[in-house]
Amino acid sequence: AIVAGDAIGDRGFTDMAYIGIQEAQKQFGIEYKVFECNVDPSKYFDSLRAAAMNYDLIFVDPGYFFDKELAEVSAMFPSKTFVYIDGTSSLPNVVSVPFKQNEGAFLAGCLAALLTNKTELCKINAEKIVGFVGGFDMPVIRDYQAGFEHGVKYVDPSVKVIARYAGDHYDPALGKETAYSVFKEGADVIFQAAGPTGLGILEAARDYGFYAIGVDTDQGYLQPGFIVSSMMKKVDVAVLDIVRMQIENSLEKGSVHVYGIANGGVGLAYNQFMMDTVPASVYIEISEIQEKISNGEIVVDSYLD
Amino acid sequence: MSKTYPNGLEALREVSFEVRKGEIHAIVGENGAGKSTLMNILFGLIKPTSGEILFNNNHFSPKHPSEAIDLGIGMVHQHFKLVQSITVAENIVLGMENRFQSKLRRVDREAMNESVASLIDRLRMSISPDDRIDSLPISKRQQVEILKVLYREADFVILDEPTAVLAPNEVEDFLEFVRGIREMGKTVIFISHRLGEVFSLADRITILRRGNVIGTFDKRDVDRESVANMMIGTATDLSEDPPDCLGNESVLSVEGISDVSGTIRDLSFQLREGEILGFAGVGGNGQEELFEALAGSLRLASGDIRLVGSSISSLDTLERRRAGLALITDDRMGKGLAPDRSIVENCMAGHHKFGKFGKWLIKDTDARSFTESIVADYDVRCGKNIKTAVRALSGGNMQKLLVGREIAYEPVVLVAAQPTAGVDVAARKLIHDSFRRLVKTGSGVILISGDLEEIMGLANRIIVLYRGRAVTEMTHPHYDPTEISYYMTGIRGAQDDRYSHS
Amino acid sequence: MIGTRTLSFRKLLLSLLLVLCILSVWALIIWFGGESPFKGFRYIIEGSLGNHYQFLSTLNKMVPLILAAAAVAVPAWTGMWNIGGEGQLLLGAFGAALVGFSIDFGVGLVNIVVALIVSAAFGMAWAAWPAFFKIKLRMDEVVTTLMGNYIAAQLIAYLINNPFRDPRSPLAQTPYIKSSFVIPYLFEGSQFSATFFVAIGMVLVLFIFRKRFITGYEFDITGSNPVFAGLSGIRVKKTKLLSMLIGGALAGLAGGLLVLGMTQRVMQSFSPGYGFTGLLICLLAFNDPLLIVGIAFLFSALQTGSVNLQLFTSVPAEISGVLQAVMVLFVAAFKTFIVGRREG
Amino acid sequence: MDIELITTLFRTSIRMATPILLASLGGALTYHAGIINVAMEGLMLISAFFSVVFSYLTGSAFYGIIAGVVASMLISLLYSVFVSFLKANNFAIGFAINILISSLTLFLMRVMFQGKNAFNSPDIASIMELKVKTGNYFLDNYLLNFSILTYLSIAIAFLLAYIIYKTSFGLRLRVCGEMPQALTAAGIKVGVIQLWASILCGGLCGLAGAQLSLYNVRMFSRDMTGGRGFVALAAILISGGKPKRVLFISLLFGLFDALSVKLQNEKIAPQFALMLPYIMSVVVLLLFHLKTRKQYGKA
Ligand SMILES: Nc1ncnc2c1ncn2[C@@H]1O[C@H](COP(=O)(O)OP(=O)(O)OP(=O)(O)O)[C@@H](O)[C@H]1O
Ligand SMILES: Nc1ncnc2c1ncn2[C@@H]1O[C@H](COP(=O)(O)OP(=O)(O)OP(=O)(O)O)[C@@H](O)[C@H]1O
Ligand SMILES: [Mg+2]
Ligand SMILES: [Mg+2]
Repeated sequence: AIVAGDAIGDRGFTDMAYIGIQEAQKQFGIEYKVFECNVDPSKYFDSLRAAAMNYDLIFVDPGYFFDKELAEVSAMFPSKTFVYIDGTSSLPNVVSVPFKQNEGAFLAGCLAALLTNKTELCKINAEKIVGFVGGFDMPVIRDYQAGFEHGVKYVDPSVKVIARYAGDHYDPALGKETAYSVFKEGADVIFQAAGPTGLGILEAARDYGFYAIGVDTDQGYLQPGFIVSSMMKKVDVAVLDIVRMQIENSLEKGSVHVYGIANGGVGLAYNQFMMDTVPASVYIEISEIQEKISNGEIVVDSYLD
Repeated sequence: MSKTYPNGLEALREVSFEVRKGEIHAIVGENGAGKSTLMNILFGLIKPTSGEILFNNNHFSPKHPSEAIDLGIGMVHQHFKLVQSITVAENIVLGMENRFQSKLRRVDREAMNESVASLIDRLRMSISPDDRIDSLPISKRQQVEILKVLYREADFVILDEPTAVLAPNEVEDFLEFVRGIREMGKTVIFISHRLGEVFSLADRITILRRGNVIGTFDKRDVDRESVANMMIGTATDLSEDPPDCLGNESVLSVEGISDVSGTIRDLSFQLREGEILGFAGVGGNGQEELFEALAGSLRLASGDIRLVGSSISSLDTLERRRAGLALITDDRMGKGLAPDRSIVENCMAGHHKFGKFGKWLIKDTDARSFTESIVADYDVRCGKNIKTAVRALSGGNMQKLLVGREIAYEPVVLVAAQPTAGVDVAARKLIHDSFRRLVKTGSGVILISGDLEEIMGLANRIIVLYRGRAVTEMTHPHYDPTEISYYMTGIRGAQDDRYSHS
Repeated sequence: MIGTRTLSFRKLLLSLLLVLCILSVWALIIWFGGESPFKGFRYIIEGSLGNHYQFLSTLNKMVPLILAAAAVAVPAWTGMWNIGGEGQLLLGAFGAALVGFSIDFGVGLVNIVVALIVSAAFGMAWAAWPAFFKIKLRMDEVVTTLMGNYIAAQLIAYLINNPFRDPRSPLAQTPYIKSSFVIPYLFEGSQFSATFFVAIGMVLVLFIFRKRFITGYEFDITGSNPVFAGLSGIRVKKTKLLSMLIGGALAGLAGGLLVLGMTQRVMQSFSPGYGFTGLLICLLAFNDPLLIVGIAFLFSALQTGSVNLQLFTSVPAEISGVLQAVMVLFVAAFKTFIVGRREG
Repeated sequence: MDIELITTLFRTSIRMATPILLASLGGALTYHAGIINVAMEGLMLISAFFSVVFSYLTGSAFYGIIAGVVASMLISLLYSVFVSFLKANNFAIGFAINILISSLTLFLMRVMFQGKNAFNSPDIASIMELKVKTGNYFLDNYLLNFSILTYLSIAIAFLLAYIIYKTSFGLRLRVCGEMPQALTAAGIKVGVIQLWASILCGGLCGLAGAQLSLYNVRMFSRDMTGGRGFVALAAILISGGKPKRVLFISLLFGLFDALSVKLQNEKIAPQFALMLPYIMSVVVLLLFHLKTRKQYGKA
């Protein structure tokens, strides 16, 4: 089962996990259920408990929503396996699946910094400014921001980053105005990490004519030609992997499975939309940087820990 | 016609009566007899439990006032139904203002004011159609209520206690004016507790007693005493004289008070022990302000108020009550009671500050017995249930409750504004008697009333208020009603005022 | 109010009709959601009352609802509208957490009592400024308390993101409170704790306060007719201020109990709208403390029940909101007929 | 300040103000009729949803708006039946309707668009702008190129000022709020006046929702009204329901919204900037009260 802190349709980790578990059902014929908590803390404990009573493998997505409740419920069901998505937990019957979003965001930052210097592209202006727009102001999102800023500075320290928050994950109109404001201040590439609010940001890219970088899923199809790439966090792959391990009886309680650039758990979406807009030279540079992260040459800044 | 209210109270019991075309038909009865209930049924405001109405020989059972209005029935309600923030003219034409719609559905103010002004002129009233209601004194508001009905050219006019708040000279004009309506061929139902008015106006009189019709009589066949007896069931003495127990000490002295807005100006008087001091005047000449100045809810610009020697000007209402003041307001629904709360809760109010029912916890039995004694002493008809909401009482019974509660303070000074407005003869006597008993103990009473008969029958001394000033003072037994009403209306005394202040 | 009205056959009939109406509309919705209504009802009932665990969960979820409703009710007695329960609750929760993670008095009970007092004080403070503006300047408290919610939400978001952030969590939240501040669960496998008795205790205190205390009586009179109250020597402004402060304290306490008894930290999206649900409950309950408990129970049962419904059927989770709204609509409408209008 | 910055602020203000203005004009009508309408949030949301659905299906923003307005009016009708005829408490019904619609739109989205909390598509037609390029900077940036609903809403503000204070319906409306008994005594049914006010309010909230989901953005997402209905309520209460003041206050709120985006930087945490619109609404109310207090002295 999946116990989701938010609900399906958040265009983020819940949707990704949902895709993963559907795929797992197709491949392995498992039974599953998604428990949606709609960010209501009073439902965390009950949902976890109900899931643990009825299912063997419980994805807790994202884990950090549930720290305390998970500690309580996992102790009540020592035989069940809980999967802590997007972080690490030291509880005995919990498998941890941390994602290095800062590494992915770093690549997005590199892409943005490289693009804003390519003034020959039609949407790129002379100013060396890129933007970041977040939804809720919270540490995970700040982690995206930190990775992004590090990436920008790594490529070209003279590029300025304007970072703004819409303060809400569910207000696309406000997201759009925030992006508009950042764009008007000179940013021509904007990275968003804002859930459904981000949909408004992507729309702003099209209406006002700048490049946007999507987040979590491959969002290129939403506004073709304006979304140069997306920074993906492949929760679906992780879910599928874990289910496979469980079925193959190779899943160890307490194990940690890191998803980062190295194993393709996070990274940019190299899709048709990117091919169409991004010059080959940029593509090559990004690949080189990605290699450096994989082999540990670059250690990306993080807002967390 | 029968009506049983949802709370089980049987307000009307198979009442039947008939009104002839073109007559003035008075309905009299003590408080709570069911007069207002009956009229509200006729006007479609409430539905009868059983019974039927024939109007011009047609069955008629209005579900909403609009149906009654369509048939030419108009009603002046006992409690005002005026909108404060709009003008006199707007209030009057409300519901018909679309007559004055000009281009673009705009209401043509001038045409509207003109048509209202012509009606006002015809009736020789002095109201401007452009005044806002909240700037008018009570008596003027009553006139607006009446104008509303007449404006609709209703053929059948119901007047539920229209004169209760009018000054004597206004009453006379008003009665004249009702006669005028009859001359125009209209039918009038007239409700009043003042039998004098009833006899000078009505052609026939229907007497209601506790929800039953006692009978309908031709005016020539009955006299005041017999009607009063039939209303109440016992003989009563209607003539009164002021009490005689004046002491020498001054209990209240007011020295040159003026309020911030200048409605009362430089008012001074003394109240002695055992004295009832009457304030006569046409409504709106400073009575309300005088009351509020004494109550402590009006800011004074100058002057001082002393209660048994010590100044109370800077005290708030609670501290004044502690010092020995009690207050009967003229607006029982708005200021004197909490209509949605029970009788017990209304009786306790104020007294609870004196530790009568305990300091922290309410002693239920004390509250109950206190209330029951007021209800019994003042004959408040509430069907024995002191937990019913005050709203369900008739106007007069509310008033008795209010008076009872205030006198129960055993105050040093009682300020009573219109203490018998809308009260029947027997209750009026009851209230007056309680004032007399009070002054026997050495207390003083300030009686602010628009009812000259009441003041002359009760007060040892009368001060006439005109435009916020004391224009004259008379002492019992040298009262002259004509003289007083000259002062009240500014025919006397006002000239001096005009000369000295312009 | 309630005491003065009598039960009659008509009222009984209307009440039955009300239940019937709600149930049939519910049935329709569940059927539309793709499940047989009877099965649907069975899951809802089992999910809320089915076994002692479910029942305790229902009781436990009543705690914030009861107090948030009381936070609206007490000011309503004096004629004040407190729409700011949400903000007051957040502040109260933060207050409790602040004490809980930063101080320690050594004795568990002292810790808990101090934290709860601080939470009530924080809630009270957040109700104080709208009350003050109302009394001094006659500023509409509906606007100020309503806006206060949004301001409080951002303020808390700032505090838990910056100065009081738990550095170990990727979520914006305060550090966990110390274990000596935790109000322990009473039964294995359930979050039910003594907080429930605190909430019920508060309700009883309020009930007695209103019916038996002089000040409670003054609240009622002030709410019913402030001009009259003033003429009777009641200090109207003080009374209104006091009622608002009590309301704020109750909402703050709700937040404090949630933190000490359940979440042990304040995180973003701490309240799923307790303040507004509390307002609804209070309105349906005529501001009456005892009825609040009854209606809060219904709301809470519906919530736990719909979690269960979602678990065993394909009916989507949103249905609980729809069911709740239907219940409120009908109860609010029938109330007029069953008990009569407040206005008389 | 730099002209480009002012222009950006101005354009954002106007765009953010329009839905609030439309909704608060609608709410002003019920306010005068004696109902404080807390259902505006839900009314906007249902309209935002149906506007998007119908704009998507028909490819015409006009039909989208119509569908949104009709949906919002129907819910308003329901609201009015409960509040004006069944005499239920307006706060209870209002909040219940908000919960109902918030859940209902999610429910419908799951049924219609396969489990998404947000729905967007290039096939959603957006509301027209008054698109003229005159070449004059001032005209182009300050007066032209806004949604046609923006111009309409300003016209409606003046129209309502006329209706409320000059016409017969307006008179009855105001009486209905202040002293309904007077209306009954004059033979006019209070419920009917309130019904009309509610339906008109529904229509205007419908326009507000359409503006939000077909112009400000072209999509629907869960609870996308984001509390704007309550901000509109604040605008009404602050302005006493007077349309011209409502216009002024709504524009002010739009400006604060724009500023809350703009002001964020290293020194000002986003939370404090985002608080601004709400703090300012309290401050505006405060200033207004201080002003009246000075005028009339202490009461
Ligand atoms: N809404 C109501 N609910 C219950 N009882 C009521 C209601 N209105 C009036 N009554 C009761 O009906 C009876 C008749 O009242 P009504 O108002 O008709 O008296 P009235 O003759 O007009 O008296 P007054 O001269 O004092 O105005 C009274 O006993 C009163 O208490
Ligand atoms: N509550 C308020 N807060 C701040 N400013 C206000 C407020 N009310 C009015 N104003 C200012 O006063 C201006 C107009 O006020 P005015 O009283 O003339 O409007 P109005 O009453 O709607 O006019 P009318 O009476 O013709 O309808 C507004 O545009 C605004 O600048
Ligand atoms: Mg550039
Ligand atoms: Mg009467």
